[in-house]
Amino acid sequence: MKLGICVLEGPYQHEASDTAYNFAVAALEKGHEIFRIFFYHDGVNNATRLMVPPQDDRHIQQRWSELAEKHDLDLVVCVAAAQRRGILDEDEMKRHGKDANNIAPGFRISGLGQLIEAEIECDRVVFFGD
Amino acid sequence: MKLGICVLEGPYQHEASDTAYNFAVAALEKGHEIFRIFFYHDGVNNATRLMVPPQDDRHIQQRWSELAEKHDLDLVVCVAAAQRRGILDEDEMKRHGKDANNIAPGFRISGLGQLIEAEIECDRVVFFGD
Amino acid sequence: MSEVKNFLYVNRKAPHGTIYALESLEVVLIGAAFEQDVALAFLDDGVFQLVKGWDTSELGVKNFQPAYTALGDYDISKVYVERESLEERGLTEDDLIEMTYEDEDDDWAEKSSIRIVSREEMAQIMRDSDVILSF
Amino acid sequence: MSEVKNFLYVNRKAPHGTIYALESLEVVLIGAAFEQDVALAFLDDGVFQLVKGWDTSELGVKNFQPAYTALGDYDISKVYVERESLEERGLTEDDLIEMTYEDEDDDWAEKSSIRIVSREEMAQIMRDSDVILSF
Amino acid sequence: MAMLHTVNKSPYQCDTLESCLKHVGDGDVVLLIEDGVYAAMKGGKAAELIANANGVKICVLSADVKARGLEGKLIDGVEVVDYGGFVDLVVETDKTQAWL
Amino acid sequence: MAMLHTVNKSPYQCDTLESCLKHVGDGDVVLLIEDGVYAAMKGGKAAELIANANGVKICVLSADVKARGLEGKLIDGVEVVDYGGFVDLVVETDKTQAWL
Repeated sequence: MKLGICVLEGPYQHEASDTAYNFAVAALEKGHEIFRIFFYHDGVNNATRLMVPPQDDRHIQQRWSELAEKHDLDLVVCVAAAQRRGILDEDEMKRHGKDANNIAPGFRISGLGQLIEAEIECDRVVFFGD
Repeated sequence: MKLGICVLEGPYQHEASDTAYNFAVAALEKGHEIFRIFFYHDGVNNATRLMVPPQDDRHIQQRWSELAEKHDLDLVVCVAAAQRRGILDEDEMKRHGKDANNIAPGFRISGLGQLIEAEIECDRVVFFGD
Repeated sequence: MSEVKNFLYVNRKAPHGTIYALESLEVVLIGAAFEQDVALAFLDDGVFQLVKGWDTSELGVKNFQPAYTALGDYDISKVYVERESLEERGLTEDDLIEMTYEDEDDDWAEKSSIRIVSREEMAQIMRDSDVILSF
Repeated sequence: MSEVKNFLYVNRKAPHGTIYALESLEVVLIGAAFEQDVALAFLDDGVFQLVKGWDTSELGVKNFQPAYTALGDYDISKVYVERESLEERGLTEDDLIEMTYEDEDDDWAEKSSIRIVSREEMAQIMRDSDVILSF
Repeated sequence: MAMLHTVNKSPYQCDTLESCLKHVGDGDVVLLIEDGVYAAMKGGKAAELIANANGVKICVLSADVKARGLEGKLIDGVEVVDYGGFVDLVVETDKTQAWL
Repeated sequence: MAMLHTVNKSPYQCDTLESCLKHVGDGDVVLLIEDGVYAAMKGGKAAELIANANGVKICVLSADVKARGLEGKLIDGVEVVDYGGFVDLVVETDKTQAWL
């Protein structure tokens, strides 16, 4: 089946991001297709490559990036939510005259239409938030 | 009176950061001293200089930085919470081998002891969170 | 993307306390550009999003209430508000903002988009929709 | 920094759902290095932080329950747990982890740090503390 | 057409489960996740609510039950599922509503 | 020694105000902020709770009341304060506890 996932909370602060990740892994193991994972609200903070969690804890960004690479997943970060919260890729950095960017490999920044498209294209979309 | 403030939630996602800011402004207007504002949990995300909110909305990082400059405030970001969430200054960037940093002017990264010290030194410390 | 789906946006949170209300509204506005059948549901604390008379100047945040009022311009004409949720909060329809649309089947007459429904009807509206976006 | 203050850490949230429990504990551990009089209060869903038998392997997060058990090594001997909060959740003291400290006034005898108190006593503990850290 | 409802809040802190159960239909499934699993505790506040949820299947996510030390403390009849079981529930039902 | 208690959750969603009011003492002040201000609505769920809070002063933060369109909808006797009034309450009381 074709599944979509929407993540509305940030890493570590709220369990939603863990639940979404574990759900995604299980769905892939069951042979389902994940059409897109859309990061919205504080969910966009999952996408920063600058995080340095304690060594004995999970690395939330890294495991998203690795999952995306392994399964060719489409990890989309909402541009409007990302701008508010300071998640930028190189294009956004230049466009807004900022001196740094922080997006991690495997994530791309795009518009809210990508969430709507996922709702149209997928058989199911599951939301994880607070 | 000597006041301390602790902010536990991120910008835009939760009102706690707005309440803390408005409280700080009012306290300064009343002539109180703000010994320190300590950013913990997702509160550390107030400190990223990469945020680009919509033009017709408040700029949460910028107004903290401006308030700090105007009143010589001590804005402290908890290092452990900041590392987890990808808020780094130049030292932290180098120490962890990262290629970018994102802390805004007026904020400094330090340890949790700074919160304890604020509790000891201040007449009152007020918490803002979820 | 040929098939039209019934979209239901479910709003259960109060405004301002968190960004859920505002960023939900932003999805609705963007989603309106897609050719889908869109409806909004307000229940539990979500009904507070429609209480009229916001003045956000002292709080210092953007007042996004006008955007709700403008939803009619985006061809959104189905706004379901749960009666029980209103009653439990001491609210009536008179406390809510006006939301209108122009009915193309009735010579573009201006009509209210707000439909007060019972909890049972709200449950049925959820069941009848194809996709639910929860904020 | 001469004066010793009574610190009370108030924990009202369940573990894992949010980071409040974990990051509160981190403050307690750091704060123990300062020469202050420290006590912990667990009430409402905060009592769930002390329910024993966590196995976080399937969830994939760090199990920080051992750190509560180690608080005695940090000279933290006052852990107040509200009886009414336990009862409302169908819990008894037997459901909680063991937390002990060595009593220097009693030949370093090992004693339980957990003190089950009534809601009224908890309110008094809050009033008697100099500073309250709320997580 | 059955729905899957996810509830992630503690019943002691929030009224989410109660609102959810007022909107379910016959054949629906309610999956308790994250702090929502506390609702499945024997002798707890939500026990009666769950006992009265006729025609609705109540499930809990095992990872969240274990992480909180709740194994052996659950109401009889509540089904424990792992993340794979969560995925199955999403697939078997018509759509999923997250009661955030 | 009086305490200031801040409550920032809607009484419909969370039990925070209820728990707070079970722990207050004579002379304490409860300040409703953020979504907590919904508790001060006339005819609402928390109206009785607030009416029975003897010996405790209940205040609401004006910025949050206005932002939510609640002016004119408040329970009689609830005091409206601005951010400056919030600061005064912090200073006048012995300490502040945030009921997060």
